[in-house]
Amino acid sequence: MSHRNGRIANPAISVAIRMEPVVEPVVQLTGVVAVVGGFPVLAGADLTVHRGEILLLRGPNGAGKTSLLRLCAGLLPVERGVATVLGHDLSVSRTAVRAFVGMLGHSNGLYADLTVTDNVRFWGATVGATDDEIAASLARMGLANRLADVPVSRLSAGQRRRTALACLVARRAQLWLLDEPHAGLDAAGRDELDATLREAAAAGATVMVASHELERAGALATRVVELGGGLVREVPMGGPA
Amino acid sequence: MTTWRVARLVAAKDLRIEARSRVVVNQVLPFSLLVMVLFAFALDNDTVLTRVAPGLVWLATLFSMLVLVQRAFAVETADGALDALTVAGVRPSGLFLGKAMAMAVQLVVLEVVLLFAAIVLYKVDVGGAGIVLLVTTFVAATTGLAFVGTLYGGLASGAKGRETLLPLLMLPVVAPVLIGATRATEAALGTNGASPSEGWPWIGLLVLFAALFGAGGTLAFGTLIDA
Amino acid sequence: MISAIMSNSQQWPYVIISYVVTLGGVGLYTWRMLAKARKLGKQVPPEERPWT
Amino acid sequence: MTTPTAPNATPNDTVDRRPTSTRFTRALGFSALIGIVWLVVFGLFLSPNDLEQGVSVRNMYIHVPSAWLAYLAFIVTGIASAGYLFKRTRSLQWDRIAGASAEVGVLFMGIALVTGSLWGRVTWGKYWTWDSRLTTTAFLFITYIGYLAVRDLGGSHHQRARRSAIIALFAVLEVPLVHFSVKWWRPLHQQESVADGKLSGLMLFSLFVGIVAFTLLYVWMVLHRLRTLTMQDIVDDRGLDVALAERRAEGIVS
Repeated sequence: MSHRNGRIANPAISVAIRMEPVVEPVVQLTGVVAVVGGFPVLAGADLTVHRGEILLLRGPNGAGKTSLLRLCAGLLPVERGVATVLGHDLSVSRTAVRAFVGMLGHSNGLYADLTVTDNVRFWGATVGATDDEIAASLARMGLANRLADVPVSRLSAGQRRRTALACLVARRAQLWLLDEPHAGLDAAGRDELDATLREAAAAGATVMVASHELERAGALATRVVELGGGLVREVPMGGPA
Repeated sequence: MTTWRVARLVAAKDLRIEARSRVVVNQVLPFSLLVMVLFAFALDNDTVLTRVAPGLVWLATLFSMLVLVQRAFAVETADGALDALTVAGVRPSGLFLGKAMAMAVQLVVLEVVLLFAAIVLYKVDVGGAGIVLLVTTFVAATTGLAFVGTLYGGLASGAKGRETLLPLLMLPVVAPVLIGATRATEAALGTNGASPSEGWPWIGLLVLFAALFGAGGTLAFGTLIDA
Repeated sequence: MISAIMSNSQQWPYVIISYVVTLGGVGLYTWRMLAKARKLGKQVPPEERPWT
Repeated sequence: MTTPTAPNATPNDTVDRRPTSTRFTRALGFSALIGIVWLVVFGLFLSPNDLEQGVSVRNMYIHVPSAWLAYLAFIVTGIASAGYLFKRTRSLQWDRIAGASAEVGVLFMGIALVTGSLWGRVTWGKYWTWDSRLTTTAFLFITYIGYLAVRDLGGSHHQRARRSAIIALFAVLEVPLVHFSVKWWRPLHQQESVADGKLSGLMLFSLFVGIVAFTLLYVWMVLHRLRTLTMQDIVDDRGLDVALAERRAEGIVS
């Protein structure tokens, strides 16, 4: 690891996206129903997301925010309706889309016994990231310091969240799906997260964020939708928060 | 990424986790040695012990393997890493082969330690003509066990009651390995006057077993872990 | 074929138990299966059953 | 299946009391019942004692048919699982056939193991012997109990179907491996215990009655079980429509 002890001077260079192939719209859902354990978590959701958007999903607990993100990542089967993500029809195959999607769920997906660097290297390697790109991802989330060689099991919740975000950055995905990404992060971490997401969108990624922190995420978002009862409703910008 | 590169990546990751956590060395190995000592208590007869030593080595391997498989998939499910691997579009075939490779390395270490335990505790003689057969047996049997362990471990990993489901599914399937590896090891060690030439047909069975479950697991793993 | 090692009168209990186990097992399973079918039948009207 | 309809019952009552019955299954069930009565009459009373085995030969008339059926059931499960996995024929019906057949197969295999060891106790003097056929049967029994456990793991119908079909095919793979490894392990296995040509006409006829009766019984049980499973899936699916409506209403309120 060449950058292990050094900091990257300009963090703004660090968010890179693998753009091939370019597809519009990035996400298109029509009447999508998804079922978990017999319960319809999505009850006929319609949604279109375009490239470069930062979309905020809001709504009460159990509205279907997490499920919508998991469906877009190809984790939930489409029971009814049509879901097309990055040009792939999810009813046909839920696997093809996955190489281009990065997801941060409630859990971090980290290996507790491995160090921060090990984790980021592993997740970066799943998309063939170079050493430089991995170092940049660590630096982007402020982890290119003494934390880099600490096992994840010894980190605080906020530091783990940062590590998971660094893994996500290293994946250079086209579609970023984040479930409550601000939860557990300290103030500096939140600022870095927001900056990272803006950079990603500017670089051509599409970002979908489910969040309870409406003020924070609302300032970040370019568009807001409201979920309720497994359905999606458009919220006009500048409308009631 | 090709299947093979995923496999190497996943295997290296699993072995690094073991190198950092030492769960197998500090917990599974002592457990398997304890099993060997308990066999001696239960059988309570030196001649019998020497005679049944090959079977006991493989039986202890199977029991320890249950723990090993649970551990290999607990690592993946503890913080949602298996989900993340699925989202990341990591090829399931590569994931299967990688986890099986890491499992095989850990199993071989375990088996060698158990063989030494048999030499020390059960007065087993190793050496001479049977050594080639012995090494071949270990390689072939371990490969088959690693494939079956990964296959059923992956299936059970997302399930409620996985601790009880795994032995129910896995132990009947590995019975041919237990029989084949035991006979081949007996032949290699000359237990009961067996000669190495009697062991080679069993190697055929072990190789066939490993090939069938290796191929089947590579094809089916993606479906089995898709929760 | 190995000859029987018991007299005929000693053999009868084994035979009877076999028949009882078989018929009892089949009967018990059938009874439980049909009870379950009856319960589900209340929720699925005849016109929805593909076989009617 | 055989009880006549009570005179004051409307036809609808009959349908509700036996929702998985059709004219065909009633005829089938009736034939199976007649067959079983015949089997008991021939097996226990009309057929003669064997010259060497004595009375215990009567065990054969139920043991052999149940073992035959158990294997038939698992072959059906294997074929139905392949039918599901093969894309052109993919249908949940295959999956339900596989499940119904495996369940009935486990029942008959349990019966075959019990009657077999009782028979063995009489003829060989021991309940169990490490014969390859016997051992394979025992392993198959455990394996299919595991298969039924996998069917209950949850998830959507198609997830259940895919997972269990794969496990069923691995179980099919396991049968020859276990069989041959046990055979090589203990080469001196028991002689074939039936059908070595010494059976008298009436004995053969009793065995024949047993096989026919049990096969009819198997088909009857699988049909009923299949329909029960189908109703279960229908109930689950309809639950979805109700739940969907409720779920959408919850969205409108908020």
